Amino acid sequence: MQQFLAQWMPIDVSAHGYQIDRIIGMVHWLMAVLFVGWALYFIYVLYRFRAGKNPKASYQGAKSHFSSYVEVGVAALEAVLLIGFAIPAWSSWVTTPAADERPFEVRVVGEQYAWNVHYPGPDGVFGRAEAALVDTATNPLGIDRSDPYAQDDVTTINQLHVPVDREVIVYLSSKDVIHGFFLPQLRVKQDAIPGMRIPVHFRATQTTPEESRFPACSAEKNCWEIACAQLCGLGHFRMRGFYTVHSQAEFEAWMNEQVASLPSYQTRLAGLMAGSSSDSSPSALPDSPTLSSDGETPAGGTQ
Amino acid sequence: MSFSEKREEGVSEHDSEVPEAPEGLSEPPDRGAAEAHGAHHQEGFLRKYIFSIDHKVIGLQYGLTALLFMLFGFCLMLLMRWQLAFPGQPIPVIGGLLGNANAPGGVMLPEFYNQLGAMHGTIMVFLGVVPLVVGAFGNYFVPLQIGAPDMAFPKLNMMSYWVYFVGGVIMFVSFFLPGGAANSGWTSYPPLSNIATMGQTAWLLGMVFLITSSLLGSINIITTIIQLRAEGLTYMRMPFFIWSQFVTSFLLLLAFPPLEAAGVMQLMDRLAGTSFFMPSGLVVSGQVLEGAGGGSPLLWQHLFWFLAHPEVYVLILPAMGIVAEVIANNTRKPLWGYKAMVYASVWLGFMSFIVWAHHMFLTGMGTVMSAFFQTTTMIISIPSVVILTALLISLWGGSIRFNTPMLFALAFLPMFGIGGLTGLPLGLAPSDIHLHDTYYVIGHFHYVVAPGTIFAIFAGIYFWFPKFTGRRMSESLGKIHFWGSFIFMNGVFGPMFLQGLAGVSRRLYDGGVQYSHAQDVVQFNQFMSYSAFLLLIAQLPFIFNFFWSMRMGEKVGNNPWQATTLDWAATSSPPLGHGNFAEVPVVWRGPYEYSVPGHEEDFLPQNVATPAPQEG
Amino acid sequence: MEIPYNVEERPDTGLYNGKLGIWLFLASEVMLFGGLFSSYILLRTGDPNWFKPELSVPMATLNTMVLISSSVTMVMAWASLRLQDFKKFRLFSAATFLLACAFMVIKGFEYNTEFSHHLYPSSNNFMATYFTMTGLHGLHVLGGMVVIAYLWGPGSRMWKTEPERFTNRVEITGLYWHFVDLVWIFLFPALYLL
Amino acid sequence: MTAHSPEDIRKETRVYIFVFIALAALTVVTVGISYLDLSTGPAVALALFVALIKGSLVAAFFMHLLSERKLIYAVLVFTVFFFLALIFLPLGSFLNQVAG
Ligand code: HEA
Ligand code: HEA
Ligand code: CUA
Ligand SMILES: [Cu+2]
Repeated sequence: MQQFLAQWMPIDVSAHGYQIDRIIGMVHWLMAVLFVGWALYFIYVLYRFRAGKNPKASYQGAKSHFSSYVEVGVAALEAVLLIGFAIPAWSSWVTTPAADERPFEVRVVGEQYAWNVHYPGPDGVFGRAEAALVDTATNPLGIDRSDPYAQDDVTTINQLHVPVDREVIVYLSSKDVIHGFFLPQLRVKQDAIPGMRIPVHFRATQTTPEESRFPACSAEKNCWEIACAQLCGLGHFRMRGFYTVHSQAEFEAWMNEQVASLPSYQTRLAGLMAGSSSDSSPSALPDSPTLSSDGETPAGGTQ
Repeated sequence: MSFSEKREEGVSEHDSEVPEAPEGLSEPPDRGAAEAHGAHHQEGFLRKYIFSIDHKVIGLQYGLTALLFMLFGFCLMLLMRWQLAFPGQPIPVIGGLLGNANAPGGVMLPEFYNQLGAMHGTIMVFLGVVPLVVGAFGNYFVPLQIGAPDMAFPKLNMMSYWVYFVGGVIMFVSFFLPGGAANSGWTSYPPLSNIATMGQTAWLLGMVFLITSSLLGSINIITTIIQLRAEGLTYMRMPFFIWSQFVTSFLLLLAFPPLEAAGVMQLMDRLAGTSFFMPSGLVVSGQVLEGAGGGSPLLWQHLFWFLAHPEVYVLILPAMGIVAEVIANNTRKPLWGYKAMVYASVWLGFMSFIVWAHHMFLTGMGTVMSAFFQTTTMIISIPSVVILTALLISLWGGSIRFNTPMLFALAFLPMFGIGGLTGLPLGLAPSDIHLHDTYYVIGHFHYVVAPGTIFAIFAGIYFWFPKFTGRRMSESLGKIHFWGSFIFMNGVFGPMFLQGLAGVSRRLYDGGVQYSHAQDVVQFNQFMSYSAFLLLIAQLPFIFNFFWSMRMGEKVGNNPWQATTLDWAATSSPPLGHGNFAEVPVVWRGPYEYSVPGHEEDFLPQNVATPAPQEG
Repeated sequence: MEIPYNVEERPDTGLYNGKLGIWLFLASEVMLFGGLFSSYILLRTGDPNWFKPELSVPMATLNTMVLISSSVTMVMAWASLRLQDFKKFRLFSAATFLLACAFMVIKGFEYNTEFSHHLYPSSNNFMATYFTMTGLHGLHVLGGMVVIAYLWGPGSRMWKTEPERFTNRVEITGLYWHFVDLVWIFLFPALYLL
Repeated sequence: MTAHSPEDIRKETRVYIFVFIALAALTVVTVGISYLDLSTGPAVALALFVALIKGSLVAAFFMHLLSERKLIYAVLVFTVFFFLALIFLPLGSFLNQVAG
């Protein structure tokens, strides 16, 4: 069944995706068995008890209690699916990885109609961001560049880059209305709700093939995209972004390049960059001051 | 008092000066005063057909208005289906009539697409199906099937129709406001809806009217069922249709008010500048929004789905009721497991209040609450299985007549089966991660509402048409209608599951053509849209049949289907005024005593006294 | 054919139609105000910057007393009818109406003070909740006043023709009125005291 | 209501007066409590408790629920259940929110 459905589903390149696909497969088994079973019975009954052939109905009707077994069976299978698979899968889906798994953290902020991505940069700490500083053209995230933590922060629009084989936490929020952050191949979907900061996490198991990378990919078939799942206005249909899964080395190279092109960074933090060659994007300290103040501000919009 | 006298008295007009309190503290008409005025023998046309307080006229008013709205909702969808199949191409023939604000050069704008989508959903649900199944079928047949002269509160009944009508007019007119109709989906999630155009205000006002109307209607139906049942009609002798209306009315009564509260709050947000649903620090098109902030968008979702989940059972329960009636009649045997069906429907109604957040799994719900809502969602699927199973097993041993109402009722079973079963992967939160807000959801619920509920409505119309009019609808046209609808409904909705599995989002103006992950399945859109257009063509025989049969259909007696329930004991096209029955019926037995052993005819009506009345 | 059980009670339920109808209506009202209370609780727990300006507790206390008194006069009006004392009914229901007027006037003064302190629904979420809830409650009071006035005036003609039916109407109106009072009993601590 | 003698009804009216006095007294009590500087938890609990008593008095006597028919109770039991769902399930979801 899973293979059968997989014909239409996007490939799965995430560590947790098999749980989702497995549940989808199992439920569809249950559905298929029920449907086909009842449908066969249904057709048979319609044929056998048509008025032409069976002019006199039976007052009693069916006497068997087979149907009760079916009902109990359905209930039992649903219970198994629920307790055995769905609840544990959900629990792992919402449990953000602990700091010792060195999750890579990134903020994604939806806006009508684009995905803003905010990387903490080599220091691993998100700089301060504030609604009042937002400037659509130059500073869509409202990052306060005077904050020391913000100096090395990298931002992109509609481009999400993540390392492979590493837990990634995306802190989702939105500037204006509710959007739906959807990465089909990673089996990730989560509403981006203004005023809230919702973490989603995943671990990509494959790097994006060259032909599926923006801008090399052809729109026809081969892009790995960020789709918007939630109606967010007239541009909802074109709120399309791209994501790329890199190998660790490739990712670092990409990040360094981005950091290097930051104007503030070139002047002030050149020294720090020198020491960040091998494995220097340290995981964010969860208790770092900026981050927790982030969490406390209800002004979720643009932090 | 002779029967004709009773008729006149019932429709006489009187105490029109009674002010109706806005909360619906209305009272039944004051007959004493009428007699004091001297009976008005020539009650005016207005009183008889427009501001009628007769449940049958009101039922027909509801029915016709709602059918027209449904057709309108369908036409909105056809425009959308054109755009989905041929994105960016001018709409043929009527494209030019839509106006430059909506479709310059006949090419639909995304703004307009969103208006059509939101209004299609709203109109189908609140102006089409609910008024049909509750307002029309409920009003017409609840009193008839329980042997009552009318609803318990006839004036309230009239008010409920007119409040509905006003709500409908507001919704319709909103298309002509600057910025057009509401465009934030039928779910109207803020903050999008808070910052939307004026149409949203109209939508909210319209909803307040529609909710009020349902509320008045439900008070009436519940009171009628409890208080006006004929002698001998115990609860367990009520037709399943009555049970379904009974449970449905409780859902309307208790689930709708929270959305009314939410509607008032959203109106306040839009008109008085409050921030119930607006968090602080929103930046819309580069501008920081003024306002107090601190509100919560999720609050709306909770209040909305608190209504809207029970609402979907409002759509399906009466449909199941209609199907049960038709199946019992056309298998010529009692329903199998009637009691189980009754308990299941009560259980369904009860549970439907505590599953709502399965629409909100992806709003950041933790494990505990998601486990709760997944569990309740799985539990609520069981009573549906029980009811469907009972209906399916009822076929066993029957002598099945395949007339048009029966065909629609039979088709309901597997179609609802598909729709219901595809609810299961949505109800398990992990699989909902992939399927949420995709066409899989659209497919799921259309299978339950369109080839499900709409088929049940068609079954009901064909089945009860002789009761409205004294004539039968044409069978051959009916069969064309059935097969056309059956095939094309599946053509529209079947491929949606594949699109959903591929991850195509819903509410996409271009149907997703830009997305790579949609490429394998977007080409289905043309096939689906052609099916939808053909579906419209398949309705033409029905529309023709409907009006033609009113005048020219085969004349039939009171009980053309040899049925057992009390509605068939009333004269066909029963007299207006509070008086449905020539003599007050007394009930002797359960609702579906077909093919009773030892009885020579194959049906034994509820009101016919036999030598030894048996326990029901 | 008459609609049965309009005035007399149906034996198996022990109710006449109107009474069942009004209780159903009140049940739906519970859910309406329930939605608002639920929102209030959520907004308040969810907002760390929740701010509640001082409202006039004395005025609200006075209003609570006024509304409670009007409930008593309402129930006394009904009791008078059951004792066949139409004069007293008139007296008590006039008192009810006047007390309701007093409630609305005091409420008006309160609103006025709030406006003069530049407190509007848009000021913050507390004021928004406050105005929405008290406003909706006020509309209910107003609706009740219309009915009470009608039953005091033109509607009371029915006492001569159908006394029992009239008594039922008053009972139903009373049930509604007490419910409005009951809502206030919860609004008062929720909005003014906590 | 039919079976009530005038004597009964007069008795009832006396009860109404007592209830009125109780309500007035409880109003004073709630206001009084609000001037005690209690912390939020106890303050809310206490205020709601008093309001609940007052509400019950109104419902039981003025709305004569005490002597009402079973059917009405049934309607109200359902309503109370759904009311509680309406209050507590959204609250539960808010408290069980994934946050980061
Ligand atoms: C009438 C309407 C109706 C009905 C009855 C249902 C019934 C069910 N619905 Fe559906 N639902 C909707 C209307 C309906 N729904 C709508 C309108 C939406 C979308 C709203 C929006 O977002 O716009 C929705 C969305 C929706 C979601 C949210 C999806 C999402 O947004 O991600 C979920 C999730 O749990 C869900 C679940 C269910 C379940 C478990 C049932 C169960 O009750 C189903 C139980 C039934 C069965 C299990 C079938 C049993 C039958 C057989 C076994 C017999 C087979 C017979 C033959 C073969 C002859 N529904
Ligand atoms: C009861 C509810 C209901 C019904 C019946 C329907 C019926 C149909 N719906 Fe709809 N639909 C919704 C409720 C409903 N829908 C909702 C809630 C949404 C979501 C909106 C949102 O996103 O916010 C939606 C969205 C929706 C979409 C997705 C749009 C998008 O996401 O962008 C599509 C796409 O194809 C669609 C198609 C159809 C079609 C082809 C029908 C057909 O089945 C219609 C068939 C209609 C008929 C057969 C009626 C015929 C009428 C007559 C014959 C009357 C005759 C008149 C007289 C005799 C006077 N619907
Ligand atoms: Cu953003 Cu849809
Ligand atoms: Cu639902």
